[in-house]
Amino acid sequence: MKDLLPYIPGFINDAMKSLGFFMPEIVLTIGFILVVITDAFSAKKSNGPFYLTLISLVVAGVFTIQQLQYKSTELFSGMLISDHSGVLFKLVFLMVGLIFILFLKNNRDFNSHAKGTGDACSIFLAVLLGMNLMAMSSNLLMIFISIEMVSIGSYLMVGYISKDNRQTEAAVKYVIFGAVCSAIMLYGLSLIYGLTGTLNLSSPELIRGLSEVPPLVSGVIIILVLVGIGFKLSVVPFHFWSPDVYEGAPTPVTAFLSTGPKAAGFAILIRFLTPLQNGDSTQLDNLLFNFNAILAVAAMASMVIGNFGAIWQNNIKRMLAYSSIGHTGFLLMAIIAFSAAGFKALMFYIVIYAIMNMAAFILANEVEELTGSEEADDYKGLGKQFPLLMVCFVIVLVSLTGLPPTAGFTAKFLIFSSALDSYNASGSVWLLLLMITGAVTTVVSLFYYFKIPLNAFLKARETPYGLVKYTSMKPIWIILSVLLIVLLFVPGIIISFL
Amino acid sequence: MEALSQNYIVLAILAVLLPVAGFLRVLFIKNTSRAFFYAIAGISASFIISAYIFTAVWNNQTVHYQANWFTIGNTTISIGILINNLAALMMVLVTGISLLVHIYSLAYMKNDPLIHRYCGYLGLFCGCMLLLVIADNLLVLYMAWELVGFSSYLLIGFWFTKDAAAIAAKKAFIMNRIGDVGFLIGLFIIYTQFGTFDIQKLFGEQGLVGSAILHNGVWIAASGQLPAMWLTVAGIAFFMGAAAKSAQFPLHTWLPDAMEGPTSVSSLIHAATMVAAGVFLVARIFPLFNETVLLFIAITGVFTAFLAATIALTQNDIKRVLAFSTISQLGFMMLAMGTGSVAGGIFHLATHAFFKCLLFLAAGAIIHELGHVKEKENVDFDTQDIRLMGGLRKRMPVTFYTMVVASLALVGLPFTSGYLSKDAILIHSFEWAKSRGGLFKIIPYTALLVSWLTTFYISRLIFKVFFGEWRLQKKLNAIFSVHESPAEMKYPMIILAVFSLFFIFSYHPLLFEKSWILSGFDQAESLQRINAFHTIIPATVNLISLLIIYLCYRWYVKPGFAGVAQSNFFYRLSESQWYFDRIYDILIIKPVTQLWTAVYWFERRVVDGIVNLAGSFGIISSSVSAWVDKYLIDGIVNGVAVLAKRIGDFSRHFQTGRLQHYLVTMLFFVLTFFVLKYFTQLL
Amino acid sequence: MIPLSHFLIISAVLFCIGLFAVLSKRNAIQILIGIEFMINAGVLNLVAFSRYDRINSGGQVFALFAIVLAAASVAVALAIILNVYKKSSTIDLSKVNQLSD
Amino acid sequence: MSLLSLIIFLPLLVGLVILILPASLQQKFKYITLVVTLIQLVISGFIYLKFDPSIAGIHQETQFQLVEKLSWIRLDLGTAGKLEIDYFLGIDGLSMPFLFLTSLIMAVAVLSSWEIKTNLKAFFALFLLLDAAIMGVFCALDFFLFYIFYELMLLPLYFLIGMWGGIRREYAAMKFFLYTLFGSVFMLLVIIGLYFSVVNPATGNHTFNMITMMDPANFVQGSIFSAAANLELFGISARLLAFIVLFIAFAIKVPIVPLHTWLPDAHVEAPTPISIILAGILLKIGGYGILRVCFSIFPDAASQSSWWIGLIGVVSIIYGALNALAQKDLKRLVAYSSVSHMGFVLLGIASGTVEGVSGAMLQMISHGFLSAMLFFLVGVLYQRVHDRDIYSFRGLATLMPAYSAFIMVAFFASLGLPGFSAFIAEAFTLIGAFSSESVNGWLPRWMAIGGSIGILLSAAYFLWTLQRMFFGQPRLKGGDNWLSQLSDVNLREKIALAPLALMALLLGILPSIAFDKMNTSVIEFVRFITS
Amino acid sequence: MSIEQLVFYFFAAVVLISAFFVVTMNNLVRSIFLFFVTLFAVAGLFIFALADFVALTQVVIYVGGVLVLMLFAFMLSNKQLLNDLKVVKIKSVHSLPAFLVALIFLFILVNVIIAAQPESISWLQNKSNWLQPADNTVNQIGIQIMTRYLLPFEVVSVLLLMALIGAAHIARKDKV
Repeated sequence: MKDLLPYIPGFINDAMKSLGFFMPEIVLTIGFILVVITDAFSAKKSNGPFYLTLISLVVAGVFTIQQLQYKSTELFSGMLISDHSGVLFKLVFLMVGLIFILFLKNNRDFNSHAKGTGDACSIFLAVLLGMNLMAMSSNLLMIFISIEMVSIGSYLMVGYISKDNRQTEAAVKYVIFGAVCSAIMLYGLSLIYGLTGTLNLSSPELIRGLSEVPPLVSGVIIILVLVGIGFKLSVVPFHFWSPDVYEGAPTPVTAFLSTGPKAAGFAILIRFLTPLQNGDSTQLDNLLFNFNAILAVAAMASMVIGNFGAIWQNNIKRMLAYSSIGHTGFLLMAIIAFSAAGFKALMFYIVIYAIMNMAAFILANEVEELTGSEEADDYKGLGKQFPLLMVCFVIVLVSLTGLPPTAGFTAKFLIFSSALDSYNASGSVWLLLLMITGAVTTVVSLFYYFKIPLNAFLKARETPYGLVKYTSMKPIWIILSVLLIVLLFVPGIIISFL
Repeated sequence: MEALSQNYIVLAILAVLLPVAGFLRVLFIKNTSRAFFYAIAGISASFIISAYIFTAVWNNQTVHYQANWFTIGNTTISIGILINNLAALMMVLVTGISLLVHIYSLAYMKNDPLIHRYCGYLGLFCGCMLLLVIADNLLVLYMAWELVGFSSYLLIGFWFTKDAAAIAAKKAFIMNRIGDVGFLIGLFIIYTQFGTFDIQKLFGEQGLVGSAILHNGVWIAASGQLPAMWLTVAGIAFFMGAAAKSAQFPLHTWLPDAMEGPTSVSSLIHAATMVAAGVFLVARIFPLFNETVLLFIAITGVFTAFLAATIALTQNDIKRVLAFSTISQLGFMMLAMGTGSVAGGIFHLATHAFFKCLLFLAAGAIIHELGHVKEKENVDFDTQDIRLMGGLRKRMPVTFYTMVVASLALVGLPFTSGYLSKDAILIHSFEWAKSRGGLFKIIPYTALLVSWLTTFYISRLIFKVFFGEWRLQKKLNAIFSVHESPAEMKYPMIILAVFSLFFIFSYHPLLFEKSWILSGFDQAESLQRINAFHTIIPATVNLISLLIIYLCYRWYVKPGFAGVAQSNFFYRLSESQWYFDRIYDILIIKPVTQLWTAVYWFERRVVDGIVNLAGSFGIISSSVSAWVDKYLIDGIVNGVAVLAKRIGDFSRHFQTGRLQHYLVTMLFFVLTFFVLKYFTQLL
Repeated sequence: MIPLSHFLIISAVLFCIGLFAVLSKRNAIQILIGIEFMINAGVLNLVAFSRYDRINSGGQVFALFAIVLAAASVAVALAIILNVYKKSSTIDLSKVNQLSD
Repeated sequence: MSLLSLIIFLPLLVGLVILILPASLQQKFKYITLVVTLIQLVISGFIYLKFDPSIAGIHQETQFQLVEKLSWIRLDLGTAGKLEIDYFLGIDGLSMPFLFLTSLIMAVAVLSSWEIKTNLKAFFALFLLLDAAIMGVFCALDFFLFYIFYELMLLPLYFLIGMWGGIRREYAAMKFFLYTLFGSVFMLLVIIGLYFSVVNPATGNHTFNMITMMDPANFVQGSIFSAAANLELFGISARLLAFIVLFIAFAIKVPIVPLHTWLPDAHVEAPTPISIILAGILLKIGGYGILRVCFSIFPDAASQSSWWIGLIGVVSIIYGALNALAQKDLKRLVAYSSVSHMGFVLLGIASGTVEGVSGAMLQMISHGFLSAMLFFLVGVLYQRVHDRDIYSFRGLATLMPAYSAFIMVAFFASLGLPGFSAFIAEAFTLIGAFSSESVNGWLPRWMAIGGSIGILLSAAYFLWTLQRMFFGQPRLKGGDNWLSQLSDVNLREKIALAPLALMALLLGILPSIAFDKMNTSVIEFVRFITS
Repeated sequence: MSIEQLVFYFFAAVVLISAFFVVTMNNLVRSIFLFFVTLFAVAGLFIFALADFVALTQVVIYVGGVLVLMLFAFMLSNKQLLNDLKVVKIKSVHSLPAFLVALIFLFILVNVIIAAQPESISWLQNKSNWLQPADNTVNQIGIQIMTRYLLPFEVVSVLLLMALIGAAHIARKDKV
């Protein structure tokens, strides 16, 4: 008791100082509370929570953008670190969040949900807060808590509507799978703590402690932690849940899960790996193990399984789920080629990926609302009936494939660039294999992505759908598709932030 | 002089272009009525120009003019005209005969609805032929060479609605293409070795070809060197081109089929001019040929002559007899070339052009008139079958007499032009063989034999057509009337008959050496003149020829000749044209057809198949991956279950939920890593 | 004093028992129990190590948070399981397999 | 805005305009497109006249003409240096002829688009997009830009084949797309590798400038594609591997045996205007790419692999021709003849001689005109009776004399009749191939002789078709019904065909109009790659 | 062996044996009650690590919260249970792969623990940092939570609120 007394003022001061860097999160928290309160006291169909959420997003966005200028700072006695990359991730989350909340607002499932969407807004804000914390965590405890926060929120969002047994099934699979993974991760974290005596990622004791034990020990422990992160990323072999969950979950939630938490997973992966990678590399190579080999195998497996698995699918959401596994593998390439350029490439890819994946799900949802089907076979002849929609869809799919004239190409290009650059420097054969796998799976991805235009434009349907109008998401998917083309020509508007 | 030369150049170009203008006209104007007028006007002008140039050039000067055509890399390819004795002679020959054939065609083609095309094609042919003759550049020569082939294709297939004509045209073009490939390979070698196509530079005095030397198996020229083999290859390649065009063995089979075209065309192109282009080519590039190639040419020539003559013996189609005769005579010319007598070859080319043209025109007159009969009497018979002719001497006297003159020239009896040129070749070949001795003697003796065979088949033709009774009437048991052909046809024939006599070529009826054409060319190889040959050979040839003519008269005119046994092997061999078409069919066409069928099969089944396999690779791999996703999980579990069955008995109850499949698999992978880690650490 | 490794081994055994439950049980609630065992194993580790960390008490605090989070997850998981039961009338997860390739 | 940008972006802009215009105007779209292509034709004609033939280009940036260089993307990538992507256009003797070819073929393709009846708006918008992309490929000197245009061609083609094509159009479109993408994805890797291996000496940044990539001095010491470092990947020299990858990417377009099987399918299934563009221009992009990229950037690897390329060329010539002989479908026959004719291009390029490369260039241009003409003619027939089977027709010459005349011109020009461009082109590729052994020892002589067999075979299949379909007594599968449908070529078709025939003839008689403009470049190119 | 050790191993034995039975038990209700025993025993182990507050929390949250929740859930989801408590025979431990995976995991983990030599980890050697049985951990944890771990504490509150709202939303009946 006495031992601690001298530290108390310091902690308090530190906490007070940190609040200044914590504005976006505070805003989100306040928003969360306000939404909870409003929801409790307003009618079920009230728009209040929605607008409150929107406002908190915007305000948080303003604060976050301000943070871009700040230097990297430790907050709350090393619980968090506010640095440039974290802020970028937070911006991505906000962008995804903004699209998501609009998507949710205009989604038929959510609108017709008897219990209202107010709770969804509050859960969403909490998840967003969790994601922000994930991006900033520099402490094992914070990592655990923030991941749990995002996970629990995600389980709730998946099971939110539970309109049929498919949705509940998705939710239960997600929750059990997630709980197992986080339990394994907790066990790993406890051992890291045991070996190093610290929870702080940036502390030198962490590396020292890990390098004192035999590589078997550190390797196993780190892998145990990576299970939890891998689950968030849905990287092979922790991907099994994602096709089922993505298929079963309400479409806006799927769109959100495949972008936001995934990006947060990358943020935390970088946080977690950075001390391990940036340590004394010679020592690491000797004492720890070669992460790159493991990550490379996982990345290649993700690309292969994701892309090849997607060919098989007829359900568009399931297909996109597999494709997002493939994209994760591709993104891992940038992690492996970790460097300044690699980070920029990664960020750029994540932004573009978020836009295009969101857009893809929005478009798939649009088609679903127009035709009532999620099956690729039912896209036959849609190009004729809904030219604008399908043209946008094609742009998005082209971007997902990574072909010009879309930003998806630039993104892919940058990843390849960083990989090759890193290869130039290191000569690691893994990178070469990764690039080849990436190139091959790009071709493969054409098979399934182009199933949609193939059906929509090249095939005809006997009985066209009745007269239906686009939902109010129309301006959003148009903007997103156009953005994908515009960003090819002026990638600077994103890159200048990086 | 310079200015005059300029005039010749313009004139020569005009001579080429005027006939072609007729062709261009056809492309745009479908008017048939005045087609002939323009065509004849064009060719007449061309003829007059040619004659004018001839008088100026012959043994006097060489007109050579060049302009840059295009530059490729650092090499400038020129285009130009080179009119020397050879070219000038050919010009006159071509335009003169063309003019006559044009006039002849006026009547011959009168009723054809497409005569404007006919005129156009003829014009194209004349232009290209003239270009071929005056080109100073092997590349241009080659172009003209193929273009005459093309116009020949058009003309053979002129009656394109007849399948036989269309097929014959195709055959002619493709066989010529085979030769052209040879020609082209020759061009490659020339260009690689000398870097130019200029005929004057290559083959003129102190030309590049002449000054190139063979040293240690290397053929060294100023601008490059090749292994010596390529000199021979070049010679043979060029000769391959010449052989195809001049219907030499083994590329001769297109010419008889080419008789499907109008007879006037046959006479102009497939007897007098175009087919002689091969001989012309050999003369143009003569310095290129080395001993080996020359011998090759000589042997090919004499063999072709023999082959064609034997075939001509038994043919019943009047045009085919003449066609084989043409091949045979072209063989003679080649023989002359091969034995080094360029002059003799060209001389025979000139004389042969006239009398063979005449033979065809006469045959055409007969066919034409019989065609009238066929049309008028509305009976169906083959107008070209000599078995259905006979006794036409009285009915078509002009045709008869002119054709006899031409036949005599072909046989080579004194006082005809043929006598001179044929003797030139025969005697020269004997002298040539004498100087070499040994087996080389087979060549002149074969030539001798061929000239008797020639006598036989042409006599048979004349006697069968003009003497005796008209077998058609007998066969159909009716009376038909046939009369002399109209003036447009008659007069060209008469003119040609005059040109088949000796005085056009030499003032001395019996001594070929006095001929002015021979004096226009250098004797490539000076052989020892053996006087005995100059008397013995003509005498022997002619005496025996007369005997043969008598024999034929006895056989074909006098009754009582039973005919040769048609089952005789030699007869069948001859009649079926030595089975060449059949052999080619079996040896070349069938295998090639099978080849392409096989290749296409390969394409579809294998190449495309592999690709489709690769394409379905995606599907296969996806099924693999789906298999991984779907069955590996089950599979591992089931696999372990099978193991469990062997251990215990509770495997039947083995049922786990799917979510747990996922977890098991996931952990399985994690464990795999752990185990790996564990064991690598132990290592 | 109890040696640290004994704690660790006990926790490892507990973890694996939990894991076994998770992998083998078909009843959703039993699976949850398995997960709780795994979490408890982690917590046990933390607590055991925390004995040597008087100043920061990182382990104990972490353990507290872990317990609280586990409770929250269980609450959410049970709510979802209840929903599954409502829709599918079963809590046997091996029968919940509509979503698959 | 300079001419090159104009020629690229004019169609793009008009394409957008067409998208915006109401569908009620759709009958006008073809005229709008025609006008655009005609303007392009005028511009490229002007460029042709203005082009200074005495400047070589190839590997000297200063010698390119109509250069436009704007910095486009500048990204600071940290350790990977600054990303330097330029909007860099320019032409030299190797690219200029293709501009003219493209404009002319595009105009003809528009004229043949009259047969398109459905969804005109989309068709012409995609058409113009394709037009812009192709122009861009020929003008781009920045590899990144080049790649973008190169890939940009794929999409419109996919839809143009897939939406307006024949019965198996989906299969054909997908096959085409996959093939080309397969090549180009790996090309992207090589491009990035080159980017990291090369620095712009002026700025010290890595660069995508193709011209900079051609100078070995600009390669970073020890970088992956540095000639000096001579690194190995999978046991092969990295430069050779990169060359092979790029070569395959372009060779798929050319196409070579055995990567050609997309071509018959795509050509047969594509609507006529697209067949025309495919055969007339797209295939040339492969050849152009091999010259501009493969050989220029990796001359050392080129000399190592020329024997194989030559062999591929000869095999393509003969294999394509033999397949053409076996075809019953006229369009398929023409497609296989393309394979055969493009084999000459490879042979000529592989010879590494001035004659060979000039011949190859001319062959590309000539084949551009001729194959466009052939496909147009097939389209004319198909449009009338919806049949292309050679055995369904006989004696067409009687029924359609003008059509037959055009067919004759196209066939004979294609089979290399002197007087037409193909002859000069094929002759000089073969001469180049033959003399190669003497000049630089790249190709053995038998390849030239092997290639000349192709000339013979091409005569065989074209003449056979001519004889089978056009000669003889008229006899049609469709009977009297067809008789009334088989009208002769109309004025529009004549207007489309005449310039093609005329160009083929003109180039055959006056090859200097092409050679003069590119000779300096070709000489420099050959000097550059063989030195 | 001291009393302390004896009691410790007793608790340890209770933990493992009861956990084992929880897992292998066929009867779900019994296994849930056994689970209660396990949790208590684990709490006992916590005390041996001088974490009395954690032990208390364990008992309160798990026994008071989780276990009751589970029972409720089980009973709500199993109407038959109300009729017959025996029910839901879980097909006994016939899942060999699960068993193998767990076993190998155990093998690896034990190996890891032994390889790590926990007794000799360097930071553990600082005896001044050891907790003493006399230390007031509740007090200490209280200060820590309000200072060093302030942020997680606050965040967890948000998390719990979210979980509460969400779980309530999902579990409640659809009514408009």
